[in-house]
Amino acid sequence: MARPGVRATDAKKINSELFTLTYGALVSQLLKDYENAEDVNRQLDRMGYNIGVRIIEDFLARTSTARCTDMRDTAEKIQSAFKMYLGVNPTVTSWSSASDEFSLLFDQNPMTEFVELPESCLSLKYCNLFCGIIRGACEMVQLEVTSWFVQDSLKGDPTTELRVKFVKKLEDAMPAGED
Amino acid sequence: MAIYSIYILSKSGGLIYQYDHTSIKVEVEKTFSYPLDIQLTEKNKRIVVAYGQKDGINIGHILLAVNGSQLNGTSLGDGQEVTAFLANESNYPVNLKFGRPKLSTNDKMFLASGFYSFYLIARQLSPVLASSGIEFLEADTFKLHGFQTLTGIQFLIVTEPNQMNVEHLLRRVYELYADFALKNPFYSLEMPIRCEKFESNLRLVLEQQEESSVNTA
Amino acid sequence: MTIHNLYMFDRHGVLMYYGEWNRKRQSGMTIEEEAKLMYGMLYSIRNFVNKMSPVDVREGFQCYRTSKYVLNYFETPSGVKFVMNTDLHSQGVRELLQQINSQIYIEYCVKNPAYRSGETIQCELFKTKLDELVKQSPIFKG
Amino acid sequence: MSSLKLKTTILDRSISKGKNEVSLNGFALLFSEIVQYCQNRVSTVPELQAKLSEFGQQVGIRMLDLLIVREKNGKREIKLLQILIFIKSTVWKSLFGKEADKLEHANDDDHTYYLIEKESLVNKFISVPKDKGNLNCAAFSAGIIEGILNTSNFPAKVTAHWHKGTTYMIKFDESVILRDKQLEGR
Repeated sequence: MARPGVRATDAKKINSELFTLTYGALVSQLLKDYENAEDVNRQLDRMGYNIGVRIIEDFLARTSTARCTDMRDTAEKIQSAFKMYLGVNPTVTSWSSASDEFSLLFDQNPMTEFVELPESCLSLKYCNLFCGIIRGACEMVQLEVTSWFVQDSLKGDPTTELRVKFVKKLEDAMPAGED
Repeated sequence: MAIYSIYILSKSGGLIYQYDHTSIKVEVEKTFSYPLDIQLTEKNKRIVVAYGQKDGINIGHILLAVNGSQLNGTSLGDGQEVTAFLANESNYPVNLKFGRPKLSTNDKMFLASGFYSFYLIARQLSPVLASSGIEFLEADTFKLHGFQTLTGIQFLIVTEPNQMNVEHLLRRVYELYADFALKNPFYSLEMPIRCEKFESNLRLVLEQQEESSVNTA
Repeated sequence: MTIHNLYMFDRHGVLMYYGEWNRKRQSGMTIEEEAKLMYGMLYSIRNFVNKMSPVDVREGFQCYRTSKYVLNYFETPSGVKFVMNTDLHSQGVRELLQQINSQIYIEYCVKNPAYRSGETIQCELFKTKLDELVKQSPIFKG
Repeated sequence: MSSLKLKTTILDRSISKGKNEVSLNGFALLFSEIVQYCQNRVSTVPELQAKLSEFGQQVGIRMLDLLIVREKNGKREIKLLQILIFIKSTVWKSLFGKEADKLEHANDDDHTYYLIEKESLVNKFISVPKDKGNLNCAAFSAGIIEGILNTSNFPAKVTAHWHKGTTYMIKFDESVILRDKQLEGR
């Protein structure tokens, strides 16, 4: 069934500004709707999760990808998904010695192109949506992971670093007829 | 070349979408004299041929019309029970129309869960290691192609035995699902798909597929 | 090409014969349990096929395929059911099943006065001839 | 003490050329999530459209700043027809990759204009369920128009309707029409 080498079929692109500004409008609306930045972070993560459980089907449908066999495989897939959806190419690095944890380094990020965090929002994790997306997408392929921001260039860090950690394989959630 | 129908099953085996693309009408009309030489029986509020197939009327067909007027369940237009009517010699000769029963929504849900269960058993009974469940099933009158995604959704396509290129079509349907169901804010995961654009785009893709396989045939 | 195993059921679902040649995995059940499960599955597949078919079926169910094997099905008008599992590349399995029916089962069981229908096939000649036919088949040799 | 770190501020960066692209599929999922978020916080279709419009206005206001700097050398439109054409062509092309299909002036009301597009990008994957009446999620795009007009000092109310695809009905304030007539007179 899976034809190797099949490229993503629908590569329809849009101007990244529409995306960036729409996301910006979402974050500022959340800041209005919620009392504090922590709640906004949580909401962004939740929305990311909802996107994650859907975007994974889009990714699988368009790439004919096979099931991941280890975290290195998973890291590669996540990296290619960033390329596919956001046109960025994060670097995969800082592997833990058990190969169950890695970082994604972003030297560019269309999500934050026009963003400057005011002093009052320093605990806001502007891109927390990413963490939710990764968690939701992996869960749908029966992989429990956690992910969090270690560095954020919006907060004066030299780069933006997203950490992803393997928790466990969700054996009970495997599709019918698979091990 | 024809694509008969599409089924989509959720991860837990529930039918979340079904679409009949090409349906074939199997209907036979015949005039009978008394006594009726086929056995009819009542089953699920329908009159079914139980025994004595002839002239294209087969066991399992249901009685659709008597003397040109449609049946309403097991009764005639005027409310009279068919069984009583057919037992009465004075009503003969009588013209009866039989046909293959159309699948009800319930039938389809039953078929989907049936497939899901023997999909699993096929794996249990595998004589070799690491087999998947059923990916393809063939009968003399149709073929069924299945595709299970890594997330556990099943897509089934039922076609004429000589329909080509169905693997490709399964992937296209998966893409349509990812587009017109999952990017629709009004669709909730695992729920029945009721999205106009999903259906219209599906219809389009199926028509294109049928055309292209005619051209290459 | 490989033949894994063969099940024969009579029209009441009794396992008449089971043989295996190149089976690589056991189901972990007794053969009786396995046959029961197999027959139950065939029974539901036949119902499924009858309903799913857009027109009236004649022979009905023929085979299914998984990622690793093919289950081939052949039923005689008298209701004897032959089920042969092969690998994915085997061709002409139904023909082989028809041969098994006409050249082996009919010859050495049906025509054998010692054989009573509904019983497990004990006849040694049947077993030998079946084994010969299977092993001579290009499906087995390939 | 992160506030002591040296931050590259947005002013240190040069303004983007607006040539970067992302996948429509990613955007569609984000937009779908925004619609769901709004839906959970309102109870009626008009309220939902108003919420979506608010999101759009935010986008419109910021897009206007970018485009004025990039495309218009910092010059703003002052005539009504010009700003409408600017929206139909420049704004739509930058945001959605193509111009809107048509711009019309209402026959019976000189305050009202219609901007028409056959298929709105934001609606590409959306099927509105029957119980949502005539909800049009392009209320978001209507908000973009409204945000741009209001910030450009052309106060107006913009709504999205299912007509010839999607029609945006733009109703200007009386003051805008009067001012424009005065400009014409000069």
